Amino acid sequence: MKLAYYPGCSGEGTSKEYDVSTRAICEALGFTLTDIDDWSCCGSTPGHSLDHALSGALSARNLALASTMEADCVVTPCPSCLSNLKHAKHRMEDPAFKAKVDELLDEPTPALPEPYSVLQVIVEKLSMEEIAAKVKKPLKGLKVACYYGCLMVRPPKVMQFDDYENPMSLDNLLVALGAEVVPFPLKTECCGASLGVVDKEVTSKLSGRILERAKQFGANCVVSACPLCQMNLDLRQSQAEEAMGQKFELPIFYYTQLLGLALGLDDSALMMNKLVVSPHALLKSLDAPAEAVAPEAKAEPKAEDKSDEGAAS
Amino acid sequence: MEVIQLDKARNTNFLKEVEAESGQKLSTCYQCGNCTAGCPGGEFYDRQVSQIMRAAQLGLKEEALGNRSLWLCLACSTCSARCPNEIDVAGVMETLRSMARREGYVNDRPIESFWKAFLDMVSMNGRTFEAGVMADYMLRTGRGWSNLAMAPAALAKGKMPFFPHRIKGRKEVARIFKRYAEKRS
Amino acid sequence: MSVLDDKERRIVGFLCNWCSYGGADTAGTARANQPTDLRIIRVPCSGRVNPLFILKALMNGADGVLVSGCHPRDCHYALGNFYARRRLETLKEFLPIIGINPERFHYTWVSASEGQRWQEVVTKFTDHIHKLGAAPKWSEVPALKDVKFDLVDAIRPLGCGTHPALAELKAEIKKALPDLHGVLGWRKGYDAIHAEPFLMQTEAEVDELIWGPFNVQNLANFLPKHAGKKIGVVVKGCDSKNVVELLVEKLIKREDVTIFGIGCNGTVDYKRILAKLPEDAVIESVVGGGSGVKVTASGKEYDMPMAEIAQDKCRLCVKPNAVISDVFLGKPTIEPECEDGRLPALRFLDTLTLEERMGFWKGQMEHCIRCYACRSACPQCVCRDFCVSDSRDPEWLTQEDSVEQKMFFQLIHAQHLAGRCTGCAECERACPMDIPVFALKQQFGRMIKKIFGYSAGLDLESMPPLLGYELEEANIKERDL
Amino acid sequence: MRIGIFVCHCGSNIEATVNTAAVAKKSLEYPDVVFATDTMYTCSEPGQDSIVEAIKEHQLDGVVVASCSPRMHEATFRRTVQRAGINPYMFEMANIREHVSWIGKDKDANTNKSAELVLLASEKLRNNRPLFPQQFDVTKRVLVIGGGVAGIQAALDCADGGIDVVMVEKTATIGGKMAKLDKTFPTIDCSSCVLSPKTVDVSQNEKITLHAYSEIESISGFVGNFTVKIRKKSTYVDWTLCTGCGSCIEKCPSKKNPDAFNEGIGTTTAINIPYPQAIPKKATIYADVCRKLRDGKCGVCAKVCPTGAIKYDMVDEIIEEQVGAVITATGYDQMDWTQLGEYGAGKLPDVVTGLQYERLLSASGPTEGHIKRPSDGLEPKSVVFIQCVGSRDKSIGRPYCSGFCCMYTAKQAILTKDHVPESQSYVFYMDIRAPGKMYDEFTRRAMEEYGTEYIRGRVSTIQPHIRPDGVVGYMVRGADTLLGQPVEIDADLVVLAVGVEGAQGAAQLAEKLRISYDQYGFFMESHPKLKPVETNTAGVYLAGVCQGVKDIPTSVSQGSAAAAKVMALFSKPKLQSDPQIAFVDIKRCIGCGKCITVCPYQAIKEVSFRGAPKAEVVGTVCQGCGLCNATCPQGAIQVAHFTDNQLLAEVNALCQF
Repeated sequence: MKLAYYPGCSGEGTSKEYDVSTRAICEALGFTLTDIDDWSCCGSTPGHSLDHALSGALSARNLALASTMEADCVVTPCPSCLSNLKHAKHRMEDPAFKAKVDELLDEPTPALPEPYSVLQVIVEKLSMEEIAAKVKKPLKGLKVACYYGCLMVRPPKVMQFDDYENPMSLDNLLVALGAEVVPFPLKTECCGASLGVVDKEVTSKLSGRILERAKQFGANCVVSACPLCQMNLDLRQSQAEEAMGQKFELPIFYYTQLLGLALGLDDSALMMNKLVVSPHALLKSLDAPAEAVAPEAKAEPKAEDKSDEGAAS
Repeated sequence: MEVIQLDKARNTNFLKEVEAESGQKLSTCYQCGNCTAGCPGGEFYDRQVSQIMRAAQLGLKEEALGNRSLWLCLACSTCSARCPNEIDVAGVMETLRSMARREGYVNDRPIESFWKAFLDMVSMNGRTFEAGVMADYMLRTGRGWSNLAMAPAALAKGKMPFFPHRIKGRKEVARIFKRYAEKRS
Repeated sequence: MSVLDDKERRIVGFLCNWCSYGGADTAGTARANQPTDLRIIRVPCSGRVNPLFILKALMNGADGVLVSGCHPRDCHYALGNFYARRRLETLKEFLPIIGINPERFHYTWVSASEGQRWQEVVTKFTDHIHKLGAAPKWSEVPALKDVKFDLVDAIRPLGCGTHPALAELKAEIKKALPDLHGVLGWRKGYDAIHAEPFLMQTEAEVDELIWGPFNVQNLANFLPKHAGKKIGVVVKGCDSKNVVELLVEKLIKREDVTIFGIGCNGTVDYKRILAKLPEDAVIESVVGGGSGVKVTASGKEYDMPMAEIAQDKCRLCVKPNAVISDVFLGKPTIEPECEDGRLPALRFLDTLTLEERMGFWKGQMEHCIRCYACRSACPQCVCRDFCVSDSRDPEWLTQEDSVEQKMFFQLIHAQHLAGRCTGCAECERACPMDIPVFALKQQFGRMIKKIFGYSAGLDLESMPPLLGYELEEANIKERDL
Repeated sequence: MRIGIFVCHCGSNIEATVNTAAVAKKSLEYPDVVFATDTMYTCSEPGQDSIVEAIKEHQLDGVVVASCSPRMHEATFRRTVQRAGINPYMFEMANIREHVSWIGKDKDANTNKSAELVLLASEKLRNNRPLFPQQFDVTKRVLVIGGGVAGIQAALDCADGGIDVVMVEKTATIGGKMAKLDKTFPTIDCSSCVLSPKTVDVSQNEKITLHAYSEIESISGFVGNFTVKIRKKSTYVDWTLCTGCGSCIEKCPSKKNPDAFNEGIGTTTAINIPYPQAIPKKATIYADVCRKLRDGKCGVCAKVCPTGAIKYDMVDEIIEEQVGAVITATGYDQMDWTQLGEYGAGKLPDVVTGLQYERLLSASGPTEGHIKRPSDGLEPKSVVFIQCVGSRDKSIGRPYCSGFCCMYTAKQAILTKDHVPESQSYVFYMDIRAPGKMYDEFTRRAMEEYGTEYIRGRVSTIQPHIRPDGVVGYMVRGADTLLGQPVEIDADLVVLAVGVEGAQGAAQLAEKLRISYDQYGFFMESHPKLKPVETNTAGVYLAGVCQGVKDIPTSVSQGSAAAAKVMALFSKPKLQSDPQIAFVDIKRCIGCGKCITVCPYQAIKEVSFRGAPKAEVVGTVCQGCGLCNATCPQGAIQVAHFTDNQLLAEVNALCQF
């Protein structure tokens, strides 16, 4: 499957490891990514907070570029970018809004393609059985809290992905990879990322609560699909620890890193060392037992998959 | 607190503007408070979402626009997702925020400075660039030094390149901003 | 009475008593403001609404007609609206051919509790009718005169030779004759190009039987008259479809009828033969052979290829062999693999604007002499002496000689045949004034085909679509205004 | 004809926006109209008298009243003209109130429209013919569908009135939802103690035939003469032999099945009697969980049954009953609240429904009346009640108030304090709806005497967390809108007041009965105010929540009301049929049978008339829909009062080129 890829600005900076691992796993799973040529910033939260038409124009430029490519669909790893792109696409269905956006652009927009998240494409195009069958190194020993954040599923009418109160796509994926998924009631709670820079107080408290609850339910790491969430929970974990008065020491993985790990990709593709809260001790603890069962690893995840799914449902 | 002369203080045009701009019908709000209940920012607000909705319903402009909450809204849409009356509350908040800016209810708020810093960077380069945004923001506001504490970690991990990636079409992006600025003035 | 000039349009509503009339009451009780144009006629059920009421209103000056009933599955009479849905949808699809904008007719479902919905329906429909403006009136549109249609090419070879199986057929009929009241067939008529239907009851009469391009009459037409008797009939492919349809409608019994078939190679349009002869020529003999006939008239010989004289329907016929028969003789004619085609009049109408179509029919109806030959020729017109066009109760038509009355008779005929017409086009052949009345039936036919995928006269197990319903109609979608 | 026109002012209801005098004046120009006037209130006694007088004075033989909807007063005026000696069907109404004066303020347009509607009516009237009803016999037995408190009341009242009753109950026991309740508001009396005498009455009353564990297969016929097919579902126990001794239940090895009577709280055996006071007190085997029926291995119950009542080869049986009227009392079910992810989607064990909580409170329930939360048996000290779960919520398509939740929540809060004195209850509410007798006082008691905290606001989400002592708590995140603050409560147990909808299967039953129902499965009454017990299908009546949400006393009242309607119906020696039915012009009929094909009621049969087939209408079966009329090509079958000529007269009055 050919995908037009919108990496998003953070992929060039704070979430380089997300960008790199996304590219790697897509290749491993048989998706061909082609970057949208000369893509520009979607405007992020500041864009739509100031003006919908401005945000719409910034997103529309990129979707218009993508529409000229020969691809099955347009994807981005970043939920924040996705939210902007999708909102632009949906709002542009109103001719009055489209006119406003067109006024800001060099030329009127063509019919825009519908953008999707890389995650949605993976979980909807591949069955969990197919993914489990590709696992080389089951993530046994990882107790994961799946954190989806607010943008991935909300507002449901626009995002059209998964259950907006209790999404399960990451849970199912991680179970297929052989990890243990802990119950986690704060899956879609907001971490406060959009105020990260300007209001440390708000952000640390909201992030702190998420980390605290993950720890309570026995997680030894958190998995995220959002660069903003990941940065907040990882880079700012010390601030959250300060605010909550306790230590968490929870590595915050991108799901793409764990997927890559399970598929047996090189660390150069995973960039685990980019994570601020070091995952190395945790990952090391996995290695020993994993190697011991390696010969049967292929058959095992399936059986485990089943029992875990039963427990989760 | 003072007594509001409700018959005189109400500005029904304001209500109509909010409804037109947000596309939401505020009379369907029956003040159940679910937006307030689920709002992650609520504990930091000076006026709760449901109260802002009430103020807008009544056409009380000052109460609806003159608060800090609008600027603390995280745009997470929890309120919209759980509203029993299908109001896009987050959309109303965004509308009010935009109106507050236009009507001069906000000056030099740090968040707005951050947005400006961010968008200036996009306007110049076509993409953003965290180090630049941060520096600009701190210069504008004299705030944000707490973020510096994070900088070494980020730098150490190679997460903050010092130079922006400039795209070929940056002039095209800049024209978007230029037209936007012209239209607004 | 007239509507308030310019302020109102003439809009007629047919509302079922139980749901929509109640819904309109509910809207009133809630003081739901509505435009004043609509005049409501209360009926027990949307199933009571004969599509002809709607045609009557639209023909007589209504600018819009709205029918509203209970929601499907919620009919007070359980099924009425299911039937209504099929009939009204078919009508809506039919309307353009007579030059009426189908948007002037809308049908919908409003329950007794849906006052607000009723308000929306009335407001939107009225606004829409105002946008469309006043409906063109029959009295005002210019009549389209002297219309000539192009001859259509035949989709298969047509022939005129003596059928090799004729002798065999006669033998078979003679064999069957003792058990039958008689067998319907054709014999030579008053001149060589005219055949006439007759009932063979003796072996001598069987010897008079002819088969060939002059056997134009549809013998199925005579079967209901002999209902209850054992009777045989010789059929062309087209005739056999009417036999099927009569059987489907239980107007004749299968055990009573013995069907004899031979493959048909097409029949002639007499008028096309006569047109090739001098006006006072007397036809002396006709010899058929190969792909044409040789006519001798007033001592002169004329060669006429079938390509020039065949009936339009034969040129496009895809069922030249009997679709049902007890005795089929000779080799079946090769059946072309394509859909039934539009006859020239329908092709022509399809190229016209709505107003031109109205003008077309106006021009045609000016010639109509109200002889009802079309009705008499139609094998499915089984009401015979009890046709509503002649009746005072019900009084659908007056005896006034106006274009509207004459057109309305054609609409009655076409509507009664919707889903039942097999396309034999005998109505048009029989018309002494050459009015292409079959186009109306063919329009219904193709719409029935489009909506229900149904063609009449092919399947004994089938049911004409307008006498049935489905809980969920695959091709009928509820329309928004 | 001599037609009289009466244009009603309806006080100012019509007069304010229609010039009624002008309408009357205009109508004098219409054919056959010899008299026209406008009157203040035509339906009042003087108004009606003036019609009678005018008929006599002007020798009228037809009357048009232009006033409100015929659905409102057609019957009234038909009686009026009949009083003056005119056949009631020589009367027409023009609806100039609901369809004119109330929907627009343009007086000129309204006056013109009213005049046209009068023309329409009088043109139709000119084609009217006198009609006369037929008489037919009534089967004086009534079918009651549903054995909840409303159905029980209806059955007992009918039986008291001397009418034979057939009661059909879907489950194995009667008593309905009320049998599951612990106490009732506002009296806090024991629900089953109040109900039991009535259920026992049903079982002992010789006028009542009870078919429990049965469903309606089909209903045909018409008022006075319905034929009902009832499916008696297989219980695998011969109830004529079963004594209800309970030996089978004791010994049944399949014990871990969800207990439907206890709303899934606790478990039960594959063969069971739902609760100790069940009527009938007979055992039923549930095939899906019975080891013998599912796997063929077991048979313990047959071995221990002292009367040999167990019949593993039993099959469903269809029986037929003849009745003259039907009362539906099918009650309600809770909406599917597991679609609400924010409240745990049914996956949080200690988030229970109000009905489940009733079972936890009930001495006959799975915890024998001790409140223990399902996950770990902990006695809850902090209980949060959430109102309006799936009620007043447009976002999930449930805009309506479920009516009784405010009251039972107050009751449950009070009972919680009674059971666990050191507990604290919180109720999240939007509005308290307590308009019944002693109801508001009752909610005040919950607050004032029992210390229940009422918090005005919805709950956004319930999130489990683990307390420092390792116990799971439920963080209930809501808002106190009066305080203007988000609030959180760490609850041990959360009780949801789940909204109600029409019982499962209500829509299918409505289709069988040919009555209307709304999108929530509630049956439609004939008139929201004046005919709350009747339906639009003659002889079918409604009782209880199946018609709309209501509490126990109102359900009981409606049960009695439905019974009264049935008794009134049966008090007549014969019923009159509506003469607005189809009739055949036998001369015109060619016997093609198309009318027979389309008739929804099989009300037309083929007869032979002088050797030719003809259609004939069965007058008592025909409902007058007119489908045959619209189908008959030659117009030989016509529906009286809505004939082709009558409708054509209306069309022609409006459309004349």
